[in-house]
Amino acid sequence: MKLSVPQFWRVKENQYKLIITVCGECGRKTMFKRPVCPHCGSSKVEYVESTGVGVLESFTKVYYKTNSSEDRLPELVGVIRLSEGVRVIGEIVGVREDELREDVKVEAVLRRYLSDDPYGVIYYGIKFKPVLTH
Amino acid sequence: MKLSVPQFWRVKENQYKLIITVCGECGRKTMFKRPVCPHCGSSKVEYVESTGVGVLESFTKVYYKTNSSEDRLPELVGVIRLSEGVRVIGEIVGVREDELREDVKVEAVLRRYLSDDPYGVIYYGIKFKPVLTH
Amino acid sequence: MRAHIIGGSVVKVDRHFELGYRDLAYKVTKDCLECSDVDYVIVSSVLPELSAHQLDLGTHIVQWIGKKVPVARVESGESSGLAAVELAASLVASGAYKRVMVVGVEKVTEYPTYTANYFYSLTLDYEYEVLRGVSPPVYAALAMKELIKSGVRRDCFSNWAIRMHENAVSVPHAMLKFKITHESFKDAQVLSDPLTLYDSFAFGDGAAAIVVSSTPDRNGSSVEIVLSKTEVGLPAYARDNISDLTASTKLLKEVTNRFELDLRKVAVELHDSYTTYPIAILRSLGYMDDRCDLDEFEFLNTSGGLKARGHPIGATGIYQAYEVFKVLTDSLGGKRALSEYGLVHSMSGPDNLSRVLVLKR
Amino acid sequence: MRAHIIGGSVVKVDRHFELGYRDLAYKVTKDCLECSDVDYVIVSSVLPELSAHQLDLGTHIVQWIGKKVPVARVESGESSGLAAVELAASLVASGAYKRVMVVGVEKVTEYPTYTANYFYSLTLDYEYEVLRGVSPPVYAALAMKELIKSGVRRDCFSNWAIRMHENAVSVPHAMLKFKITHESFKDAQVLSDPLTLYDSFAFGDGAAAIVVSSTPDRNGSSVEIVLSKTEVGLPAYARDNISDLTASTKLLKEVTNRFELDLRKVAVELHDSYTTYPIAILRSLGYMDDRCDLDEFEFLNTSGGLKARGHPIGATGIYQAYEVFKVLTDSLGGKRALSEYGLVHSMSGPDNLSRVLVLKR
Ligand SMILES: [Zn+2]
Ligand SMILES: [Zn+2]
Repeated sequence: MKLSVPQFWRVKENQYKLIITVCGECGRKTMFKRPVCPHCGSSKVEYVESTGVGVLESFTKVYYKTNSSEDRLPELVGVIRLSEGVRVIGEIVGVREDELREDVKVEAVLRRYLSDDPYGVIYYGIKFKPVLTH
Repeated sequence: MKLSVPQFWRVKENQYKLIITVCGECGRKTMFKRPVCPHCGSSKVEYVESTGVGVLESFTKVYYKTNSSEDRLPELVGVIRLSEGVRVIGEIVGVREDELREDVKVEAVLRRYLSDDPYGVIYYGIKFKPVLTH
Repeated sequence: MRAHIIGGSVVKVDRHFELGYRDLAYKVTKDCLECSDVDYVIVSSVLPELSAHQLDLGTHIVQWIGKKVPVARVESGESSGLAAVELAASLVASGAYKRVMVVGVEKVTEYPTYTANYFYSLTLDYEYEVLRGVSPPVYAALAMKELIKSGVRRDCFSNWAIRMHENAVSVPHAMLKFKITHESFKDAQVLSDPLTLYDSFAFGDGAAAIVVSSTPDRNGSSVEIVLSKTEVGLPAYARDNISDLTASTKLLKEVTNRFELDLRKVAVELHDSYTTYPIAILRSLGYMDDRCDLDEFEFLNTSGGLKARGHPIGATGIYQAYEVFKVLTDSLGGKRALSEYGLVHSMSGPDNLSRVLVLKR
Repeated sequence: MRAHIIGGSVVKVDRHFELGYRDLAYKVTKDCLECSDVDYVIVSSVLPELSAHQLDLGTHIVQWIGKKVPVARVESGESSGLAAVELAASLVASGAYKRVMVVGVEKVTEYPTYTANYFYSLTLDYEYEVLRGVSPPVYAALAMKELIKSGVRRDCFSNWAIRMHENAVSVPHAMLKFKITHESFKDAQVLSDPLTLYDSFAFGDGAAAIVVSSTPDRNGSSVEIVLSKTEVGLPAYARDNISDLTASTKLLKEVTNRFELDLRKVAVELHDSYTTYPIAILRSLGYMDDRCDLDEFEFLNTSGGLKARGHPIGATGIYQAYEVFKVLTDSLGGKRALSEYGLVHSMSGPDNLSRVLVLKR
């Protein structure tokens, strides 16, 4: 499936950065820059950019094969609690799958999401990698 | 867009041959093997295979570019009245576009419809070419 | 029917590179006062899976725009919009819901034009039409040739396009707001001869919303949905003449007879994907002499039609319904109809299926 | 509501390589006695444009099967079927139509499984979930891990699958008519750990039709559509717990309270795309102790559920409605419920949106 350049271009801010929507009504925080708070429906929202640091709360090793994932299975996908308190889902990279543990500290990195095979555009976005602590 | 092999395989009888549905209720003939007469809704239908010979009633030179037609524009597409009395739409091949005239006699030929680029299956089906009369 | 259009909003039909499906839906509902208090949403959209890789668009829209009410998406090719309006009307008429928002939204500019053309072609029968080299302009061209053979002048079709561009000039949300002349057709790009680009609808992204309510608006600025009717036609290749648009003609004859309407007087939006079709229909209905004069039609496609307002496929029917609602209750492009009734006509492909909506002030 | 299911028919969920969308729709309506005399058709289908290059499938189906009546296609992801039933019910309840045929039809075997998996993944948010490597089994796995952390045993989920396979053995139209055991899970292919193929629905082509009528059947073999209700959930990543299926739980709590229903006694079809979800729901509703015993549930997914009857996406809701209708009025797999009420539950993605249908004998 070919990606459309305008579609990715439009959402690039949410792919290159970790923008959090903070509700001015109910106070809750939700991942991604969005016009309305999904919790209470208010459009009185503000945006905060995450530092990209967080803790891996849970993860799964994915073998489910789809068109877009063929080459890179198994993938590690995890739930990260960012230091701003909000949760985000993302791929975990830079770690051997048998070495990954819950509760490790992770940080956001820019990696390849998809490319338009074989000669197309390459799309990048946020993934997470464990932070080495000695 | 990739074609699915089962989808083409299923309809191949209607692509390789000119099957006419003849209604046992209203007597009308309609192109393609189909379970129900589209004129009266009866499922009392029989099938006849056309000899493939007919007369070109009308045609148009197509410049409208779609994914599947990129390489072969302009195409000639015409309305053919088969000798069995039924009309069918199809591509006209084997003639220079400026030499095609209405009311010429045409006959069905098997030609390439589509191929799954760049390494995929090639699908064939009926097109029409003018019959040379000396 | 116990169903009324009480308000709505539209976005300019255009190349909205900066707005996706959800952004367009948000934009159009934010600008619509009546949309703030609805208890059901119907999304009319044709291309989300092909042009944006998105299934279940309805759910993703309500989550994104913060309307936590039931939602369903309707797709019926080019006639999707009117199908959505009919279902909305039945939801309120049944008593199950009070106010249904119908949002038509479409992105056609995500890919190059030839890809959009391909997507649009899939409204035809893929297995027996598209695979054989038939695309929508092919039928429109063959039908035009038939009509020309039967005595209609080529100019007749150009008249339609010229009038549509004229209408669109004063319509804020129209895509092509410039005039064209008979001269324009001389060098026009041919799509499928004799059909040119100037005979074709304009492809643009768009979003339109209307609110269908079980009760009329208190200030009288609402219209009743009096009737919604549908006819299925024959596949074009199975007709005696491709230009026989029997479904559309039958529907329009029925409603104009039943409500004693004169298409020259009432507010009407006809589905003019290609100039061939409205001319064929008006001719079958007896409105056309050989001069193909359109001057007598007072509120015919006030919007500029698919031709000049533009044709964001799944959104088009909602634009049309909004436009007739505006012409009847307020004004559109400076025009206001005094007639009691208004008509919307929509067609899937070359009359594969047609729908008509009757609105009453 | 003034809407009744008076009949229907289903095709075995299977790999129907020899049947396309139109063939399946023809097959299922030909076998359905009540389908012969309908005045509207709603087609529920999710993948026609992606798997068969076909837009406006509704129109092409009615043209092909010879039912020249109005038609609309509904797509709402995995909950499409129940959306279609609700709209059909409102069409007859509004008085506009007498008998609406709802046809669910889906082809999922046109392409290799990994392509079908990709199509299915597009029910999630493409831009913010799919592009980030999230697919439906990822959420089901993460939710399963949460539940296991909170005390649910892994066996609990296996219990669900084992029971579904048991049920399916005697259901003629079920896809997987064989038993499995706890042993089967040991070597099962992992989709997303700890979730295995045995925790997942079966992918099959299918078609199901029901007829929704404004009047009940004269012989008493019909059920009334008492209620159709929908709730929108939060995107899974925005929840405190991914396993919080608040929309489904709220709906089921509401209807069981309102009609005083015990899920252990009434005929109910729950949306079990992955074993995680029905267990999460039954647990939230208070039906599950730590043993996760399902023996007490008499008419729970009599069909075998999405797990074993199969999940032809857009058709599934119609299968479910047909099955509860059969269990209440006749029998399914040799079982007949004596309860007055029956429930159908359907869910788009991991509770992005959920619907419940209440049927009454
Ligand atoms: Zn809030
Ligand atoms: Zn017949």
